Amino acid sequence: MDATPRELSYAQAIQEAMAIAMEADERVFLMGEDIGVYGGAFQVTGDLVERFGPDRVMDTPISELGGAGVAVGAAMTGMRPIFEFQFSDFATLAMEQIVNQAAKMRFMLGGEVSVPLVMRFPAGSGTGAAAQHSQSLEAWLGHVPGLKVIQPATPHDAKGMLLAAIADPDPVMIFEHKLLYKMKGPVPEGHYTVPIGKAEVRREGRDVTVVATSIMVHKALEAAELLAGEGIDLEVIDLKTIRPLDRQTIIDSVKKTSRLISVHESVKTLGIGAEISATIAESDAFDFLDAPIVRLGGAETPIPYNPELEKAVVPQVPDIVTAARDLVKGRR
Amino acid sequence: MDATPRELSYAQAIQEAMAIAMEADERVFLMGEDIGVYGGAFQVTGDLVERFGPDRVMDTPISELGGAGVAVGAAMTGMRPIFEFQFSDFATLAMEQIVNQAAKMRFMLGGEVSVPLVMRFPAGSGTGAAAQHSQSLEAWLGHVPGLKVIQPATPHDAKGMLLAAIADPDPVMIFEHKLLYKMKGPVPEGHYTVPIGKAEVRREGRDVTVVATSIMVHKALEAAELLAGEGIDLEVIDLKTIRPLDRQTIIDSVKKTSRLISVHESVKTLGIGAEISATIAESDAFDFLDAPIVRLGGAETPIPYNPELEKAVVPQVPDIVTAARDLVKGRR
Amino acid sequence: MTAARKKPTSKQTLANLPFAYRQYDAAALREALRKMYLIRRFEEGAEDSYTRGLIHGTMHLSIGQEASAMGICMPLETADQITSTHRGHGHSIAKGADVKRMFAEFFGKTTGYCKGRGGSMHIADVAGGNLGANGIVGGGIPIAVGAALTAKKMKTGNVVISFFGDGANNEGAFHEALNMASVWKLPVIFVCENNGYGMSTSTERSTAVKNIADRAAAYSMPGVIVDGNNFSQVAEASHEAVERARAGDGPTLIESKTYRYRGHSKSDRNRYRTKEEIEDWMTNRDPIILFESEMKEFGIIDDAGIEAIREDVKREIAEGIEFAKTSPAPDVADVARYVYTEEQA
Amino acid sequence: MTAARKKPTSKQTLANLPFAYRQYDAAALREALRKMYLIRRFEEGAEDSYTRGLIHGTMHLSIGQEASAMGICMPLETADQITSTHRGHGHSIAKGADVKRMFAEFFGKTTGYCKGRGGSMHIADVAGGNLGANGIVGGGIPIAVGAALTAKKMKTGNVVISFFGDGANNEGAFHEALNMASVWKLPVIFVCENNGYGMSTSTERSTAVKNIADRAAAYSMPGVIVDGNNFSQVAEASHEAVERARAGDGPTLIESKTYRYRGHSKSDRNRYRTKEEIEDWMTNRDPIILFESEMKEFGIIDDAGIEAIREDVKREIAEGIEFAKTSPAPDVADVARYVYTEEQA
Ligand SMILES: Cc1ncc(C[n+]2csc(CCOP(=O)(O)OP(=O)(O)O)c2C)c(N)n1
Ligand SMILES: Cc1ncc(C[n+]2csc(CCOP(=O)(O)OP(=O)(O)O)c2C)c(N)n1
Ligand SMILES: [Mg+2]
Ligand SMILES: [Mg+2]
Repeated sequence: MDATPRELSYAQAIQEAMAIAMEADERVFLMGEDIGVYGGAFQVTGDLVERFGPDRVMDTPISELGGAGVAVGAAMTGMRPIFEFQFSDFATLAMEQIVNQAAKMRFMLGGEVSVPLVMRFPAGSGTGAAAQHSQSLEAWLGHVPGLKVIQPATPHDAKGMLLAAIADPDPVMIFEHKLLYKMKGPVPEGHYTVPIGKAEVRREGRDVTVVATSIMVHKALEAAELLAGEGIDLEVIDLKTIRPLDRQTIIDSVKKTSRLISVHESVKTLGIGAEISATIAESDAFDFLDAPIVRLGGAETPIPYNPELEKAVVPQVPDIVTAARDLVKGRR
Repeated sequence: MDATPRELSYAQAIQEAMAIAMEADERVFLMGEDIGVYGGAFQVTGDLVERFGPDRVMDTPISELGGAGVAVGAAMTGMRPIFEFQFSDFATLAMEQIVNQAAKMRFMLGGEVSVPLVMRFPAGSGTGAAAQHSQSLEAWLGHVPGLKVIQPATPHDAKGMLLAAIADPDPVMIFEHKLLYKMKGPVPEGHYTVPIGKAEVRREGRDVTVVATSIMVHKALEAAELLAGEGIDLEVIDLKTIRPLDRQTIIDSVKKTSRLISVHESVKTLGIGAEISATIAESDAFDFLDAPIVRLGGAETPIPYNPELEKAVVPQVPDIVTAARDLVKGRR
Repeated sequence: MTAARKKPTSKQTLANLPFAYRQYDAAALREALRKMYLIRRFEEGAEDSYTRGLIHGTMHLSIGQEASAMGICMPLETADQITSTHRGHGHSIAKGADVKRMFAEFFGKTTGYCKGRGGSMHIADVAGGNLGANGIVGGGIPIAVGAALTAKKMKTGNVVISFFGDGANNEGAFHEALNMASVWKLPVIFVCENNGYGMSTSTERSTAVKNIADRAAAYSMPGVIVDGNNFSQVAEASHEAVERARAGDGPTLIESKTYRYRGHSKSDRNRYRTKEEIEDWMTNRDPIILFESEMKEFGIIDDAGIEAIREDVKREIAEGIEFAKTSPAPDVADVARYVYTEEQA
Repeated sequence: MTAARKKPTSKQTLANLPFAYRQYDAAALREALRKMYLIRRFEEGAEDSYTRGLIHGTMHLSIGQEASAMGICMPLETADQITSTHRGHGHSIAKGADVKRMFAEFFGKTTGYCKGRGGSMHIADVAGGNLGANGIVGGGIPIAVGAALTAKKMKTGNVVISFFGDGANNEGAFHEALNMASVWKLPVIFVCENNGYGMSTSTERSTAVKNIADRAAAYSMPGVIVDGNNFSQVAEASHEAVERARAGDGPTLIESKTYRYRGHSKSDRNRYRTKEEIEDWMTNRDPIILFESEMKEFGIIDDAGIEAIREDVKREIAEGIEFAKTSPAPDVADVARYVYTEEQA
């Protein structure tokens, strides 16, 4: 690769991953609402229909439950569908097929089938689309054995983890924050994978471990830069995968820093932050803790329409800065 | 009341609560599959249809999404429906109406409506019904602002909390463990309520706080009796409500015992135990902890059909005994 | 909205006139035209405010579908209820909402119908009988059936209208809701506004049946097809369905064939249809132009009267936008309100 | 299962005989009868084992519905696939499953089709083309459509049968799946086994339409009603639908009217139907008795032949139960297997 690596947006990276997989494997195809000529509500599938035709970039009727079930049946019988929910909120209509069928089919049938299904969930708030188009529901699926649940935070990981998901023999659910789609970043050409189930230390630091998911990784890195000026040194971990959780990377980091903050957009109660706190509290890192474990997460409300209110219900950079500062200063 | 209080089964207690509410309030009615002449899959509605007629004990078609939506619409417009899912697993078909509509309607409409809806979810394993009829999904709904989520553990609380739920202006979701339906216990006559959002210390103890939900409350009490012989004194808290969580009762107990175990049947990862651990780890009780926080929860698998396997994936009394003993003996 | 039928206002004899002209008096018809203008100008005003950055998020405009919303609501009383969709501005105004409070909602202000919490996709007017737009395609259909169940149980005599689009008719919720409404003979009317597309997907590509009204037979209810751009036809179908529902004879499915001029939402490149198709509808089948010329032909209104309506609507829209602009924004400290009926500790 | 048509075996001329007797040779017909006996005795054996406490949980017996399962599967090849329901024992055997491994599954043994993880409600035989029973009413319908999509994409020439009950036809999944199958012209056949009740709820109380097959029109596909207790009628409908599907002409909805003799499951007090109704079906419309007498009338089998089949089936069932009893139970240490394709760290 040359000195300045090629940059793509998060959406382009996902599109490229799908194109590479479809080129390489006849069994891979796309299903979803308005993913063809419209290019997808967020232009992720873009012009793929022109390249691969309507049989491999299939517009479905507005039938999330049935569409998901069709994808499950196709996956069970040899195809490798990639199913796009137009908004992750609409997955509430398909939980039956995702949770009762896709997640459990292999187990219920004693290992006689696999369900190599990929589902994509455009998630999160910040677009002014109000309570039914802004949810972050990854914790639900993270609670379901049989599924794998990932949340890539960068264009690089979006492409690499999607390619890993397509190659995976089991159902993989990808939560993509809508505000990331336009974010650009270096993306290698061609085929590569980023492993499902491995977190990554995005920034090494001495004082506080911040475990962040999806868009919060970028807010955490911003907070780290701001605090560096004050001599507070954050270690930022990009969780990347909700299920299976990479507990060891978090444990190792906390043993070093002795302080932990988790930050995610989904509602705080029973969000992934709870699992991270519990993981440390039950681990041998517990004895290394110098302070309580802080959680930053979405407020206990639906997402409001008004933009000021909308911002207020989701953790922002200053919230991370304040939490980390208080933690180091022993203010809690 | 006389010396030996009247005993009812958990199912009878729920039925009595519904009958009292229907007698007292014309707006209260029941909806569900086979709750009429069949009496409900678990005989909870029993003969209520004979007493109140098919208009107030309405058999629905097998249409969970639509049925839930009808209940939401009826609740928004002045009725007080009690909707029974035949098995909680089938709520996966109705998450759209529960989560996008019932939970958010009041907020989205700026407080112009309330949704006084009660939904009943027969949950849990132990009946040999396999992976699609044995799930415990309360953590999902506990993650949803706008809902209240309760898990009564005794006939007394089942009646009192259901009556509180029916009187509540907001949507209340009741998870009833199927293995509790036949359990008998003292139940006062007439109308009384048990508050939503308050946990209860079922057994006072010095050494370890055990926070349990639903059927696990009884297993925890059994474990406490066994350990009493060894001089290990458990404090058992019946959580009762998943949302809103009574954090203070847990915090106060841990400040006393310095040790915490949570136990629930739902899958451990992202289960209610995670929220309990996180609650203590972020609270001022953190400094009182003498040992890591232990979680006991369902295995990371679907529920198997084979009865031995089925038992193996859910916490049992010996698991609680061992966990508490190890904790006190400092074996972790 | 309803008004007693009256003598014909034109030289023609009553009997030859289309339904609306037999059923409603001139004042009611002029008010209907005014409302259709109000809907269109409201959406043009909202679109303009969006472009100016006064409204954020997205919105779904129903410009071109005004006769459908107005005709359906014509026979309704205030106590009757509707459930609406993401494309619900027209339904809201036709049911009687105040454009001031609608603009205020779009601007995210506390004076809005949802106090700035809902926005365009959740516009409602509960007091006025609009139970709310819905962000979930098909989400409002079972809710309407539930409201109709309340009407039957409480014997209010109210009817409920469930508006939804052609795309929604492929949702399971449509099937389950229509089946229950029919089995229980509820006073609900299902109005499918078929504008030819669910977002980018034409009914041909998404729907296995030619007319959505043909699906009524699967629920043993009448299925009626009307030209959704012909006010009188829509009003007539609604009138009959409402009478049927009030009489306790159960639900009706009305398919109102219409067309949206604008893109699906603010992010639509219109790749899935031709300019010619859009042009044809705008120039040859515009519901307001058609209604106006009929009213003129029947002597119910003249150019001066139309001009007066336009001016009046213009003023009302300007006042509405001004009201929205000058209204207070919610206090961020109140963000946790309205989650529960009694705020929680 | 299929076999070449042959000369009539009776004095009658070929043309007058019902479809099955024209289409299949005597050996195939006798095998079909044997399978119907196998289904009934299997379920009686399972019921008996349940009573003895050898099987736990619950089960849903299809006794009385054997002609429906067998007739539908008659034209299928092994490579063709089915999705089944909670009442799926008959479908499984008709598609070719081995009762040994079925009993073993019910007994929770590792030799069962699902290695003891699934039980009755998830009985499957993937190699034999049974993609599995399903615990979720309507859950298998979209899955069948997905399997048919695979068949079309991979040009396998296979067809897929989706079995479901009358109660399932009110699920949204039914509506969404049939619509997509029709829009995409997929090789799938929807078989609604209408036994009059969804658990305790009669079709009259749950379903707004008289015949479920009438709903086929809502998806522009043929809707065929057959006497589900008449083997030949069922086989004929299936044969035509399979030919249509293989020819690429798309799906068919077959409504097979039948009846279950036993309660819905093990917890049914039969409060919702009369003894007389049950008696009538058992004595006057039993599918096995009807098929037997027809075969005798047409000289395809005699009493001795029938007796031989009964004996043979009896032996097979006894062997199956013995196999299940003596098979090993799963090792509890293996409980986490089969959750993921590669076991996770
Ligand atoms: C359950 C659900 N699926 C998908 C969407 C995204 N979406 C919003 S509107 C729309 C098209 C709806 O088409 P139609 O019902 O015909 O209404 P129209 O927009 O034409 O008025 C889609 C796909 C949604 N909001 N909800
Ligand atoms: C989604 C769902 N809802 C409800 C149930 C409970 N249940 C199991 S079978 C059944 C009746 C199904 O009736 P039908 O489809 O006619 O099949 P049959 O039992 O008559 O063969 C019900 C309500 C379920 N398993 N899944
Ligand atoms: Mg449309
Ligand atoms: Mg049935």
